[in-house]
Amino acid sequence: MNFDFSEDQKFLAGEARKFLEAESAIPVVREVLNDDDKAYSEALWKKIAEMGWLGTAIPEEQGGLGLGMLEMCVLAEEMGRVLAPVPFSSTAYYLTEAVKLAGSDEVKNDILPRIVAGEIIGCYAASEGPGHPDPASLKTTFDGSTVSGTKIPVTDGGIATHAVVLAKEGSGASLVLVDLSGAGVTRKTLSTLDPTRGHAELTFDKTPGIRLGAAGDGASLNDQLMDKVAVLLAFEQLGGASRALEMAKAYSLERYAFGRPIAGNQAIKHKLAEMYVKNEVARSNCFYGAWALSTDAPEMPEAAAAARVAASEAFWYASKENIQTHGGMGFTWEVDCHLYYRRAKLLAVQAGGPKVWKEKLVRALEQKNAA
Amino acid sequence: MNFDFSEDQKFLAGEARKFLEAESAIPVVREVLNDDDKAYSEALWKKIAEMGWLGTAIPEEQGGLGLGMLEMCVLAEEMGRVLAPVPFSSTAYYLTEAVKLAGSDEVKNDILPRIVAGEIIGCYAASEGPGHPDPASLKTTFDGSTVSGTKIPVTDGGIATHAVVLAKEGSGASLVLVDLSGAGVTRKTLSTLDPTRGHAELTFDKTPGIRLGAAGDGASLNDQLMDKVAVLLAFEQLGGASRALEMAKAYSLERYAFGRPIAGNQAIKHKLAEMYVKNEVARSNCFYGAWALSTDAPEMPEAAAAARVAASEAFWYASKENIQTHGGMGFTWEVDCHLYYRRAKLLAVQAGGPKVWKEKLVRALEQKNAA
Amino acid sequence: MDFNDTPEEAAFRAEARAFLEKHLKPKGSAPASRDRVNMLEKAKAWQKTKAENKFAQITWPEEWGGRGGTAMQNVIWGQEESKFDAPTGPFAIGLGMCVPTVIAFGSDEHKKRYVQKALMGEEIWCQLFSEPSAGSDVAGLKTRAVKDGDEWVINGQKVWTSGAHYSDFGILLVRTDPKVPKHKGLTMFIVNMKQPGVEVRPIHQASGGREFNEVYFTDVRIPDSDRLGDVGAGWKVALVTLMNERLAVGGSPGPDWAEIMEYARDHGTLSDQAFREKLADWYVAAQGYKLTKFRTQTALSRGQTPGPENSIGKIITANHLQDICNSAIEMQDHYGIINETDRMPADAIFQQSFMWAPGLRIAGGTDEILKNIIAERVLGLPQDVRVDKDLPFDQMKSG
Amino acid sequence: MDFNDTPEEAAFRAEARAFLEKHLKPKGSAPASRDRVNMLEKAKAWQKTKAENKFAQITWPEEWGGRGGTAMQNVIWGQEESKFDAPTGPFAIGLGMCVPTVIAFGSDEHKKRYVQKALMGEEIWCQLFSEPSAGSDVAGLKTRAVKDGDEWVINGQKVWTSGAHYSDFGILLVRTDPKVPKHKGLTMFIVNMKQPGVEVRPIHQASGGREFNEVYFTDVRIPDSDRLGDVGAGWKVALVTLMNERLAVGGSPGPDWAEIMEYARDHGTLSDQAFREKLADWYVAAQGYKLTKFRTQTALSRGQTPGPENSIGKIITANHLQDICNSAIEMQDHYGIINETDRMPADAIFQQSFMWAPGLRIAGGTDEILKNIIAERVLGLPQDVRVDKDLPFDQMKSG
Repeated sequence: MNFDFSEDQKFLAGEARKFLEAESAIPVVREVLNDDDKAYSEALWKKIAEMGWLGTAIPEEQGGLGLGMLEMCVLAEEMGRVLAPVPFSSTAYYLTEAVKLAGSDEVKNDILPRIVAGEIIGCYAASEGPGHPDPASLKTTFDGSTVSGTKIPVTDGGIATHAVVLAKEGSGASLVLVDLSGAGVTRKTLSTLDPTRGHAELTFDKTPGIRLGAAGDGASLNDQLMDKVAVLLAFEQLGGASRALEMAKAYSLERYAFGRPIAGNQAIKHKLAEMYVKNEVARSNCFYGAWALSTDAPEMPEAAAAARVAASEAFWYASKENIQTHGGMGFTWEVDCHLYYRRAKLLAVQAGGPKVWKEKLVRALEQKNAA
Repeated sequence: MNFDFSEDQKFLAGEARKFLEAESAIPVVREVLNDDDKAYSEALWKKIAEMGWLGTAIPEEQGGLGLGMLEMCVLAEEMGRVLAPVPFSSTAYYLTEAVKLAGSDEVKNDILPRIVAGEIIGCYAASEGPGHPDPASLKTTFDGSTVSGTKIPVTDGGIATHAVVLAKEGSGASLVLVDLSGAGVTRKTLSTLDPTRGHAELTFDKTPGIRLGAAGDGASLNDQLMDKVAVLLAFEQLGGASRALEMAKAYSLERYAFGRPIAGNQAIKHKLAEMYVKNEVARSNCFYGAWALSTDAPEMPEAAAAARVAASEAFWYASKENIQTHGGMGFTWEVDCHLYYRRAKLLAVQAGGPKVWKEKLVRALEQKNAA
Repeated sequence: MDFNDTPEEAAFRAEARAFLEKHLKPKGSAPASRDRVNMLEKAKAWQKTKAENKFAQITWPEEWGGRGGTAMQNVIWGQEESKFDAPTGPFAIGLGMCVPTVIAFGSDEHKKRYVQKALMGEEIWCQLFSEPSAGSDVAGLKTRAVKDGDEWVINGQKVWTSGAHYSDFGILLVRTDPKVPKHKGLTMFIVNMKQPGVEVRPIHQASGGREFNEVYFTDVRIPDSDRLGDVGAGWKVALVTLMNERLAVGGSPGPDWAEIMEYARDHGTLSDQAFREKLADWYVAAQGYKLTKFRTQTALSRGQTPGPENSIGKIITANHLQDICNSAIEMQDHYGIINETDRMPADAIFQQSFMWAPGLRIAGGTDEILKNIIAERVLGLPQDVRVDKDLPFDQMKSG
Repeated sequence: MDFNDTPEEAAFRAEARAFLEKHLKPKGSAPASRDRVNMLEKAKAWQKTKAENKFAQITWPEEWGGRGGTAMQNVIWGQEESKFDAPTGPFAIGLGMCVPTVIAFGSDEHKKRYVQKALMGEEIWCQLFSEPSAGSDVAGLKTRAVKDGDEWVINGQKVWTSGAHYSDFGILLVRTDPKVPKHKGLTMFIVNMKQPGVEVRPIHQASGGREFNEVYFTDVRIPDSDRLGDVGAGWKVALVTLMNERLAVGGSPGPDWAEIMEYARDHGTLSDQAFREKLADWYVAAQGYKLTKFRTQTALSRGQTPGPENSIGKIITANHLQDICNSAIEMQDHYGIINETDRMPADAIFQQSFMWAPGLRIAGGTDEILKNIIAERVLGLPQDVRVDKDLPFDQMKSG
């Protein structure tokens, strides 16, 4: 039985934590929060690229570190803990994995080295309005060489250089790689519940694009891509949930009411115990997702979905009850609780909300049972 | 604003409580519980008939007291509090209301006076197997004069003299009144989760029956009957939930651990506060159901459903957390907690479980909104 | 059982309604104004109009400019006024909580000086109890008052004060003796909010808004004659203030089952059985709360004192609101993260209330405090063990 | 990251499996026996076979008849044994908790007299701590031991004792000094369960079964030489007993997501979206629990001490079980009330576990105690205020 990260991976986690606590501390997050014109921390992003993290799961032949998905999971958790205000997920999960999954050798050799070098920022453009985007009824179209249509919202859409676009092609759907410096791209900045991450509406008007994979394979490729992304996002959520529990614990120990720390009240003790239980359930499911992700296991659909469902629930509960534990202080702008509450919501609805993943999970269980 | 029972109705409640606490105390319930051959307390049933309660909502011309449904609600709550082991609901809700709703004058004049006199015990036979019975696909049939088929389970089916049977007639459904002394009736006693109430499987083989209402009106009549019954059962549930909270409160005040009553722990205080909130939500929704029931209001479908949903939830929570509050003692046969837990489940699934009523509620809201 | 007014109630309702129709527009007939300064002037004008027509304080005796009406008339007035665009906000706390405290504990001079002007809308009051380190445990407050001749010198900080920036006066609870147990060393004063040393700073809330304030007191001097009640009796005075909180008579805190049902219908997700079951639960809870208020009103209408059932209110509504908004956002999926009123279904009310809901679960008593209150005051369960009960305040641990 | 054994673990697993296959039938290959008397004989025989082959107590030193194995080997043994129809029940508590306490605190004579016989399945032990008025607060127990010459005279009552009716010996925690605070007046003894004055009565449980017992002690005499640890040190001894509770290695307490999913599929309710979402939640929780045990096993496999993560177990499984059974019954609607194994889907396992689940939420630590334990021991939050901490036991209030 070896159901844990390795010593090397834990060392990486430790180093990442030290780096991020120094370089992505809350003041860095608040710079982005408080400046409407700032969609990410450029300085932090540059340092992350210099650390080589963007190439963690990119093969050495394309300039990456050639490590595996487990190392990505470790980094994702640490990014989630500090609410890193950078397009890490957009670039290192969505764009990188889409190119690795379905890009031609030419595309891989073009894009991946530039991701490693920090020259490219990615984004994933699927949503077109309220509700989970259905590959069967997209309004954005791809005609084999250009994309037209509007995607909203696109996380990091305002700063990205390249987008992975889910578009209709003929009667099916395709995943299309779009260079956003191309013709016909319009970007509009959006206000969202999580101003520590940039969002935009992207409109394409006959913008050149390259299909990833075969025509009409988009729905299937998108499912595979979402499974991979789901595990990585789940680790970010797990990191956020863990940090929220730590915050609640620390505050409840230092805050006195009625002559003793509020942490001595069963109402607080049991609330934090609930957080702990949810976080451990999430951690174990995330580990299983990491195992499936790193081994291309056939259990990937249910493992990814379970990790995502558990981590979304854990982060939601921890972030809202962290505010509650802080009382009035937790409802001020200056205290960081609301940043976790905001991020919890963003991560929960990105790449499909809990309802979407619960349905995916049950479908996977049905198929397994039928097989 | 007059959203409460009247002084007269409250007086009736007080008298009923006194009577039932004396005549239907727990030893009476346990006589039925501990004797497999006993499906109800005959002595208590006789006294209830003598009190005239069976005629509460039966017009004076048929020998009843000619009071209204509000008085029935008041009695139902009191019956629920003491877990009265008698076929009150089967007789005074299901059979009485079915006959009042759809019986011919002849049927009314035959049946209702005998209900008042305590000569008739009713039962309601709809279920034919797992799942809520669907009037469109019943296996039990009515050919205009006889019923054939099997109903399982039938609450009080072992002791009833008359059954209201939901049966298929032609392409529709009908409600049929069956005299169980007629030909072709077989009864088999069933073990259930609530041995304080009798249950049986009833098999009909060309058993004579009289249709209540017109042929094929059964589905609609059944819906109307269920709405009425739902409100009355909700009051029984409310009574049970209120009693469970009282038990939990009393025990937590007298049980000491760590040198003080366990009622002083926030874990217990907040648990009981939750019970209280659920019970008050149930009470208010029950009142609204009572108002709709007593005034034949067009809001009846949503009022009945809301009362039923709220009361089912309240009794479920109160009964299970009452055991939990009692700790090990609560899990013994001798302590009464399990009797409420058992009854809570029986009342929750009788006349349709919570899922059925939630769906009815939302449909009613949709229709209201569409109108 | 019915939902009708008694003949007397119906007559009063008609009178109230006629008065309201004469002076105000029904809600929703014009877009809500966001003009804060003008709002204050309008509120003062409306208060004056009400006072001149004896609709300002329904239950106050006529001696103080009230109507001498019943609690039920007060409920009816609240119901009717809430149907109109009535600018009442700035006066709710002052006339609902502060001025009644002045009437109960103030001298004749106080009453002459303050009551009429407040009633006529000329002066606005705020309530200064909570502190950064004294929220659930209000009696643990630290703001100090030290006697200096005939005056008291105040230093300290209050927090979460509604309307402090436009208030003329406040009732201020401070510590006058730190050597005795915490409840026994408090005293209540009337404070002039416009005097030197009083500094009001808006609080930037987690939701982004700035509806509340911090108030800093630096060497603020209050004459002993502006004391309310005895020295050391401040807690007793404060309890009267808090008991005067008005009976809540409506005013949903945000979107409820009807709004999310409408959204789901418009966006094709009303057929989802999981959503339908949740909707049923929300409806039942919302109805439960609404109908419980009807039960309370019934008691008032019968001239009785309402039971404790109304205490379930905020526990239900605040969590409910958070859950509904969260569900609505999750139904919108990634799109739900957008927080722009002009782009979003229902003008982004789900998003905005999502950010407001955590505050509602805290303000005016946290979920946890409210459950304690139900357990102790309604069910009669024991109080929490109080380690600080008999300890002098200055020996209490405070982190 | 993988789920494979190390080569050493694989070798041990193969050895264990070969041994098990030689002696037992795989689970489910024959209907479970309900013959209680025979069960006891079979259990004794199986225990003897295990002991003779060094599979009885994997982690015990060879000196005591164990294998001197690792904690991971113990887990592997548990996993493999649980796949067979192994009659282990009667020995779980004795060898898991009682005898290790004898080894830790007993004299050489005790160890010679008791350990080997227990290991060989010749004598069965039970644990006598809980009392009617001392459940969550075990240290509040009242059973008295009074010194009389070289003997102690015991009077009192224990409760919820598994296996008391077939046990030969027990470890018994009693109060020897009521004049000191409760934890300080306790002493532990070995008691012969077959002696006069020991009366065992089965408890009729709320679920209908009678798996546990009350044990009454009337003037039972125990020689001082059968004391375990010092007089007054019983709580310290008891903590060692409780820490020896075996690492749970499987054994679901009843139907889980797979069973209810199967039921729903067979009865056409798997398409209900509300059910599907609940199913997803149950799966996630069950997996969370199962995978958390894998994490614990990983630590063991690496020779490390497991973290506190395993403490989440019973809180999840007990509530989970109650919820799943309740949902299954509600899906069956009125029919779900029937409790007959031959008529009901899944042999009425949902109905039977529905009645068992409330007990599971209490036995071995209530939900509330377990949350306190997580809060205090895992998260390091303060203990509850203990009003009885320094109070002599006989001055404590006990209702």
